[in-house]
Amino acid sequence: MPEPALVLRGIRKAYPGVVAVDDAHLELYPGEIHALVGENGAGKSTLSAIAYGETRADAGTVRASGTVGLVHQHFELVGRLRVWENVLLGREPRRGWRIDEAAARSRVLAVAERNGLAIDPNAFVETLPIGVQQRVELLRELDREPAVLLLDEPTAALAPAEIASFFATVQGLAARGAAIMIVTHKLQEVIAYATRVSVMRHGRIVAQMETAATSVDEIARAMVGGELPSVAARAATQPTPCLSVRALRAGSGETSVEDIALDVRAGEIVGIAGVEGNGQTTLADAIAGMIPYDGTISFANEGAQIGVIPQDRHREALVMPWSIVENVMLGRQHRPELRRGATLDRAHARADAQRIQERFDVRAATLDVPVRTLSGGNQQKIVVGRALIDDPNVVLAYNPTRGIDVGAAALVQSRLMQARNDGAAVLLISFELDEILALADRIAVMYRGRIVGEFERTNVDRGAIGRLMAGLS
Amino acid sequence: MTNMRRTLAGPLGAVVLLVVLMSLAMIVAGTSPLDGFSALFYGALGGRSQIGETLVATSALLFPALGIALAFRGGLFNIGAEGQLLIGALFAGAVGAQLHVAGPLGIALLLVLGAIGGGLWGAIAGWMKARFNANEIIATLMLNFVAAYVSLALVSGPLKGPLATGAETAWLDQAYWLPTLLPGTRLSIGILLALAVAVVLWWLFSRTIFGFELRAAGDAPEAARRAGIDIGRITWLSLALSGAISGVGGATIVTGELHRFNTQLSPGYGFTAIAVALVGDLQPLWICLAAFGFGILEAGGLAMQASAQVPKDAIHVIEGLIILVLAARRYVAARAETTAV
Amino acid sequence: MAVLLISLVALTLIKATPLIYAALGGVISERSGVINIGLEGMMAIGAFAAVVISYYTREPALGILAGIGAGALGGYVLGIAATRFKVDQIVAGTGINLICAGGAAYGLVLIYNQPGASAQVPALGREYWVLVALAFVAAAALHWLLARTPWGLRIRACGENPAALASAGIDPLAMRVYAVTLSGALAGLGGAFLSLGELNLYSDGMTAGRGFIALAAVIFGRWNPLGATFACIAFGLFEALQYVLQGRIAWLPADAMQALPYIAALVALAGITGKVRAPAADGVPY
Amino acid sequence: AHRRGPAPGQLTLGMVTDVGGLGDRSFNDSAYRGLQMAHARIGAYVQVLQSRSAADYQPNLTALTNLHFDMVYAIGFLMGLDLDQVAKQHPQQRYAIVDAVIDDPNVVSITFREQDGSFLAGALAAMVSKTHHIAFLGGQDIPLIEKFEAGYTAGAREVDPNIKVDVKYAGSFEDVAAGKELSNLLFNDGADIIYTAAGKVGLGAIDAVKSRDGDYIIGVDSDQDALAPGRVLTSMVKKVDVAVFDVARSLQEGKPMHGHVEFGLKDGAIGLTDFRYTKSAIGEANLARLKAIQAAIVSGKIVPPDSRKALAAFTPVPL
Ligand SMILES: Nc1ncnc2c1ncn2[C@@H]1O[C@H](COP(=O)(O)OP(=O)(O)OP(=O)(O)O)[C@@H](O)[C@H]1O
Ligand SMILES: Nc1ncnc2c1ncn2[C@@H]1O[C@H](COP(=O)(O)OP(=O)(O)OP(=O)(O)O)[C@@H](O)[C@H]1O
Ligand SMILES: [Mg+2]
Ligand SMILES: [Mg+2]
Repeated sequence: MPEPALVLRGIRKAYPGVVAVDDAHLELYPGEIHALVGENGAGKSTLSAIAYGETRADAGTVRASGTVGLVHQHFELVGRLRVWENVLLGREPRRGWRIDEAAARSRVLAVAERNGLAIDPNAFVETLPIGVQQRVELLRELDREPAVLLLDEPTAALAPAEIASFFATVQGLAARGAAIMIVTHKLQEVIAYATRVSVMRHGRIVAQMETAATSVDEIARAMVGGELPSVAARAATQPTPCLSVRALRAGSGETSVEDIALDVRAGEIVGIAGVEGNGQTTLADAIAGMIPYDGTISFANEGAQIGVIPQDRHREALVMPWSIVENVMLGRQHRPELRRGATLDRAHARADAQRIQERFDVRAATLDVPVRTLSGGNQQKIVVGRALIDDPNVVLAYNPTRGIDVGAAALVQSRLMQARNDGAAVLLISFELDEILALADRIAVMYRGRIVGEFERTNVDRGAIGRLMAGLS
Repeated sequence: MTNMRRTLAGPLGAVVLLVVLMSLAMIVAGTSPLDGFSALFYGALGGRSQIGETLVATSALLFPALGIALAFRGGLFNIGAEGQLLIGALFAGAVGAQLHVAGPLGIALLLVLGAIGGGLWGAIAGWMKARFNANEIIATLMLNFVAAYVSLALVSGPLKGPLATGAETAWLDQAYWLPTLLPGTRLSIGILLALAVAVVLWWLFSRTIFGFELRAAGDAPEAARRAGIDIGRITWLSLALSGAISGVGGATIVTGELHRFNTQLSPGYGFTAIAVALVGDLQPLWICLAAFGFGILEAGGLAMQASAQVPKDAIHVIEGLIILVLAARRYVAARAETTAV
Repeated sequence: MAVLLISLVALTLIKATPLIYAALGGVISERSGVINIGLEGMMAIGAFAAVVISYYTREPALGILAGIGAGALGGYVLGIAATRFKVDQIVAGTGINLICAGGAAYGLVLIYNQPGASAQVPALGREYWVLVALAFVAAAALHWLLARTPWGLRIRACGENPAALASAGIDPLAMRVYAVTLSGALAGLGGAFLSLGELNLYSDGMTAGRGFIALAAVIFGRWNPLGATFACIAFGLFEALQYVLQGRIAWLPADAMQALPYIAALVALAGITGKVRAPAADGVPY
Repeated sequence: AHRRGPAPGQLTLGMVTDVGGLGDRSFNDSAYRGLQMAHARIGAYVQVLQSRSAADYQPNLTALTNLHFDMVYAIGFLMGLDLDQVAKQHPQQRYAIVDAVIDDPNVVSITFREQDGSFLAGALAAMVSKTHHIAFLGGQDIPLIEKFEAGYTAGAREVDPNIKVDVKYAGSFEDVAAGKELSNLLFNDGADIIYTAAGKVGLGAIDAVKSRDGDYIIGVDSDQDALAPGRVLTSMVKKVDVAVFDVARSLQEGKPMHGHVEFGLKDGAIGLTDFRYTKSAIGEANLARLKAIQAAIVSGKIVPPDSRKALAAFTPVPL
């Protein structure tokens, strides 16, 4: 075997109330794609940040034979700068005092081409869809020719086609001798693209396997330390009209929607399939009443309760410096059971938070820690738990399992199914076709702001959906 | 090393650092630190009338500091407390000098007028923010200047007291004077009102739905909007309330101490109060403590100037240092904790 | 009429100059993510230091340099407090204002043994027009630097998303300290222009809120050097107009006229609705 | 320069400035000079407290009272109502107030007839002006400053009934630069003499006139002639120092003053400086005429107006 490119020995990192990483050992070799998997809060991001040198370990050593690059779980891009500015920030080509813009653009194009990525170096990052932003993140690291590249959940927001091309790039990089570690919750990806996989649990690396010799189930069992919860069964329901959208037109520009007609009935899950950036956000915002629209959005019963799982949990769903208990009250502050006159009933809110913690297995030191300190997946569980806790008539779920581990994802899916079985109308917007296929009673495909096809669960055609999503009819 | 860090980190460390810095400032000025400090503390706390002056300053700072905290909690940088205080005082003074209502009702009327005046001034900025998304830092700042000039124009013109030699209204009727709290001093019961406001604010922030929505709007505006909170309403309401609290502060200066409106009734309480609010961590009860600390400096500073020849401006330097040191102490403490595990 | 127009223009430029320097400082600081409430204090300490050094050296040019240096020091302290010590930026700026204004007042006592105002010191003569012109050059230069150079790109990135800068291997905290120091230097220059360019002495309160006006100009100018300069000129023009109109409109008292520039600013503030967007990480500690 | 507290038996004098503060080269400074005179000539121990706001007046007065000074001076009409209160609370403490009349047995009230001196300044300006256009620059438009404005304008009309008198206010007593800017504006507009009654703002006006031949500033309160020799036509001096010193001396001599003492032209406590840099520019004839006007004021033949309202009713008195 060649010399390892990165060696982690006895790494430990404690935060108040939790040991995030505990005596972890890991070696990465040039040319390998190494998957790091584990439950939410297992310590994957923390370990990556330590390997990168961004977080200081309490104990242990990190040794790297060359530059280390890290693509964060949350993008670290500057939205109001152009692509080339983001990619070359800190390494700008110069001509005298000024930046040589022409050279910068061609350099970005060259790196992109070498790695098989298509990009417009002049575009402003904030105008790009998430998948393309991910490419920018990757380009920034690729430009530095890292010997070791750490990728923290790079595919969480990507559409299936984007994932394939993403891994093509990564494989090319590995073939050129880079050592790559990729954190992910999508175990199929692990099997399909990684060479080895390490499993983290409670801060420790508990298993290491060659992917050729393992399976999704075995990895999942190692992660959870037991069997996976199975998704709740689909019960027979008598769907009745609930949410009805007619001639909806909203938003502007690329993500506007037009001429949308959609019914979601009580007791069914309607899935919206589509590649990100085709108007799903606009549709969800219109239904949630967050943006103005033309047309009608009506609910069968007056004062219908809507539980919303927004797209961006950091910005739209949570108050990051607040405690779990306070976040559980957010949006529910006027509910009769939570209020006593002009004041809030904190004891009740705490009980709710406890219930969510139990139902969704939220891993947190206490219910009073700021949600900022929770791992991404645990934050998402709180968002989902809060949306479902009041038994809403309508559930608006936007990528509800993004960034959460397989066990928790199964749990979330179960809860959505249960809500449906109990008579809620569930609108599920997801970029994961598998998720939609597993949960939805009916599927609508969105492309360029319109609904271009509808399928009943009984006669889905995966291929047809895929073609519609890609704009082919 | 670790031990030293730990000591430095505690509030004790902050105090030690401050004393050292202040002593240095005094030595530069040619005053012995011993004289300086004894003058400061004697001047602030050395007797009934000294304590009275300290508490007068405390009360004057507390109102605007609480008002500022309310707005800041809602994510709105209200740096217009000075103008709001002035307009509140103007309302109280102008009406008090013209209209005669006897008894506690009269005093209550003036305080309410103060709240209305300050509230109105705050609401202008709030409305501009809600309606036009106008930056509230700038709006409140500009309104300070407008308040100063407009009130000056009014009290040197139509509202000027018949006997006044300066730009001020007539004396208020004795019936309007706030009762004295500490006999023999200028300390009025206004300070009790300030403390009551602090308690109400504490309750508002920590218990009520409005406080919850206010904090949400301040800490995560988009999440708050999606939680069904009307951000526009919170914006103008919190700026109006914030201004109202400062306005009541202005009215208490008028009814409690000056007994008339004068354009120069505040030496910048509204600005110092920003520091008070922030040193008090935007927590009403801590703000009370911070206001007392600054009250000691304001009152003690005067005496220091009188008996130890330390110019009054030295107190500003000291106040500035205190703000920086106290604000930094939390960081130092946090550092000590993480590195000392 | 022509004379009036010329003095109106001269007055506008003179009024605008110290504001422009301070506002440019504000732009740099805010583009890097630090709100510099301390501009007022940095102007005051700059004005004071300029006078003191000119007093001792009899060399006004050295005084101007000292003003720049003193402002920079104020900026540096704010920068360190707001980054390394994680002090809230508004708190730190408020503290700096108190320290600078108080320190200058105190300094008058120590140096001139007389509170309130300094002695008259050697000041710039007609050369001060150079400083007026330089303000505009500085605005154009800063605009170019921000837009075209690596330095500018990094400042902008720092104010938008310091984490991105950190990912690029540059310490955003150091960047901010550097930007705020520069900001203080410019504010100090603005102060020195007042005390040694326009006048020849330091007097307590002579900055008279100009630092705060500059802060407003930063926002009116949408965080852009040229925009901020334009805002300063507009403000200077309104002040100049106020001066000129005073006494010509019989029914309007002088004090009410003095509120005119500020009311104009408020109206303008409502007028530029919606389009203003601060740097994303402006005021957000890293 | 380490200063100590008073020696036993030393006469102790305290002073509270108004918000203008020391260093205004004017009103407050003049009062302070009176104290320094008392220090130099009768060995008094002297202490000054400056005020930042109206709210500081009472605490400052009270602080000095608590330190048992023999005499506490309140400098400025702004403190009138405050001193009244403090004086009533401390009947055994002696106080003096400048520019306001307080009816308390333990308070000496010192006032000046500023309009008389301003009248002379206006008359002189009208005689010297070549453009028949002069100006007044005030700090803030408050009643005290109005006295200066009204007296000045009336004096100018006494000499030249058709003279143009521009009036502007800086809106501040501190913004020195505004003083320069406004003065330049007034000069450029055709005025060739500006009378300033604006605290530190006047310093800016004096800086402005330095580079302008043929134009003049008239200073105020203190003798500001030397700040720009030859360019400051004269200063309308209000000898607060003399008054302050007189009060101290009378106390030292065991014959303390009481009640309201008004200082005017005839006491020499109000008046113009001795034109030491500008005598030739003014000319003997004008100086003689000025003397005649002064005599008319002292004799009561001319009564200078002390407000804009009184000014409107003023008509030049033929001499
Ligand atoms: N800055 C912090 N302060 C306190 N606790 C933290 C901090 N960062 C992480 N933690 C805690 O450390 C643990 C590990 O977190 P980490 O983010 O590494 O998990 P993860 O494996 O990446 O999870 P996910 O899959 O949800 O992203 C969690 O319990 C988390 O709450
Ligand atoms: N502060 C000002 N406000 C308005 N106008 C001014 C100001 N300063 C100068 N000007 C205008 O500019 C012209 C030329 O200015 P000048 O060179 O005399 O400046 P100065 O600073 O007064 O000179 P010095 O420094 O020698 O005293 C003035 O006559 C006037 O019209
Ligand atoms: Mg993670
Ligand atoms: Mg000059």
